[in-house]
Amino acid sequence: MKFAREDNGAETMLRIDGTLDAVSAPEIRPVVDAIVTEERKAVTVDLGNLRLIDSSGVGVIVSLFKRVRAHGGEVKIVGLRDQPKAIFKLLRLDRVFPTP
Amino acid sequence: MKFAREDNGAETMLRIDGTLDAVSAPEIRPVVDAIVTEERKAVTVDLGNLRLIDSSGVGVIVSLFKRVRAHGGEVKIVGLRDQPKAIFKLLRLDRVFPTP
Amino acid sequence: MIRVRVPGTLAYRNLALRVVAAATKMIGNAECEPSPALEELEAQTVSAVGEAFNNIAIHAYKGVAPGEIDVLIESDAERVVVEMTDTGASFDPSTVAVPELDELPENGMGLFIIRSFMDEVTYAAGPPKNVLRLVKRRAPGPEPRLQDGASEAEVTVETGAKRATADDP
Amino acid sequence: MIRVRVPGTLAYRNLALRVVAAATKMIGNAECEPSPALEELEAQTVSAVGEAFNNIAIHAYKGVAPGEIDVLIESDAERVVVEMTDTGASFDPSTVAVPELDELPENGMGLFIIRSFMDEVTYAAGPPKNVLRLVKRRAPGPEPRLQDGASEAEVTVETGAKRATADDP
Ligand SMILES: Nc1ncnc2c1ncn2[C@@H]1O[C@H](COP(=O)(O)OP(=O)(O)O)[C@@H](O)[C@H]1O
Ligand SMILES: Nc1ncnc2c1ncn2[C@@H]1O[C@H](COP(=O)(O)OP(=O)(O)O)[C@@H](O)[C@H]1O
Repeated sequence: MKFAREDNGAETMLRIDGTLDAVSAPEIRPVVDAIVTEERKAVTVDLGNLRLIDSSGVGVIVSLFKRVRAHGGEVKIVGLRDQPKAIFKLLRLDRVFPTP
Repeated sequence: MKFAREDNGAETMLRIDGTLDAVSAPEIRPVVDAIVTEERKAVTVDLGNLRLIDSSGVGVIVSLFKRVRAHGGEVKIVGLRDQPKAIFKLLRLDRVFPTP
Repeated sequence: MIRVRVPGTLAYRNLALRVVAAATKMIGNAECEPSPALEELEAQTVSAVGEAFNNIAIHAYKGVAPGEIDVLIESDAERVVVEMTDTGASFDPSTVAVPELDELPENGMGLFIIRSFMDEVTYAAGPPKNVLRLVKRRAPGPEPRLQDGASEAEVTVETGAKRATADDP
Repeated sequence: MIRVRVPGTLAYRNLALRVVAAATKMIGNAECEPSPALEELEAQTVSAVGEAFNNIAIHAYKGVAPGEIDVLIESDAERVVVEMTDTGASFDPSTVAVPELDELPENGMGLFIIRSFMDEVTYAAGPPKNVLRLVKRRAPGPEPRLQDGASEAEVTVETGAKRATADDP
């Protein structure tokens, strides 16, 4: 798993590449927590290069979503494909996240 | 394994990508045989995207080399790296093949 | 038949999943043609095995020196069968509730993913060994039976061959 | 300890090698840092195991229904140990001549590659099982002892536990 965060005015882009699973989810937690603490309002998570996700990885992204929303912000997902797309669809998250 | 042959006047470029091993060596044999039969004189084998080779793969390339040379031609290797490079070095083929 | 056995810790998850992914692409001893159906089968099987691997490493081997996870894969033209064996704590899958997806849970989704993506899920509790058996059919299965998209496999619970000892849970 | 067991046919070569490659990157249960030394160790170990796999599939299981190839890998801070077991025909590695590299051979290089890249090579002939044990040390080994670049491992030949049957070769 590799990630990159980029802020651009009010917008935050978080890119997560590779595998987001029980091994790597704890590594991204602090990054997600920082985005929440800083009350970022417009967050986009780019999963275009995410190859594999498991329920732990989904847990982190859902946690980001719920906490940003609690502060009146929004989390968008872009680039979802392959196995991660199948998981998001199964867990009905494709209905929750605005996917432009 | 994927390969591509390209003729350009007297020159033939043979690109071999991926894994050239006991499984895939038989697939490249007919291509090598054709280059020999057509008495191509200037053959370049591009191994820049070859990831893995074994002794069967080496056998095919040595066979190409010897037969082209028997017709007065030359076989060059380009792009050798990683595991294939280690194998060529061990088998002292780096001294045999002109590697520009 | 392909078998891979690794220590029951998350560090080996990826390695085991790579073997499973490669195995789904084999029919008997030949590699099958790439296709969207094959990609879907691979994604679903890898997802299910990944969740099961997590559960063994995190729950079955919780608080004890981890034993091994033994993964057996049989793949033919009809189906992929994966059997995962551990020597850790057993559990009763029938007691695990289906997650309330509308409430956006952050955990408790593993077994749901396994059941949804697989056609058959069987758990035989030990001791001495817990065996989770997953079957994924290659041919398109029956239509989804759930009201809401996902087609869940039935879970059969078997009791493993029990040793006649007093320390059985 | 990682173990992968596959049918003894070339179709499974790649899968087995991927496991070995992944295993060389683990020290105990942790992934090690990428480095040129690690890459070299991986390349050499994968080369040796690949040749040994070929030999079992092509020679040991020649003319019989192929049995399995069992690959056991133990990887720690000092070394990688790979044990490959088959149930096919045995051979005597000490009778295999070193290839005349100057004559540009097209085969007969497999065992040379194995011996050159590994630090220890041991073959215990069956029946019932042939076990090839390869050891690659992580720390830089002793200086090359061959006159011509390659450092060859010594090959010890052991006789496996023989069954008292008349069909022993
Ligand atoms: N292999 C297992 N061994 C022991 N307990 C398990 C196992 N798998 C699941 N469980 C139990 O079932 C519960 C639900 O599992 P799951 O649906 O995968 O979600 P999660 O692991 O996120 O809790 C776990 O919290 C655990 O108590
Ligand atoms: N695992 C094995 N089982 C039986 N015979 C073997 C085995 N490995 C090697 N041999 C014998 O040793 C010979 C030399 O092997 P090798 O150096 O790998 O070259 P090649 O396989 O190209 O002949 C083989 O031709 C074969 O007769």
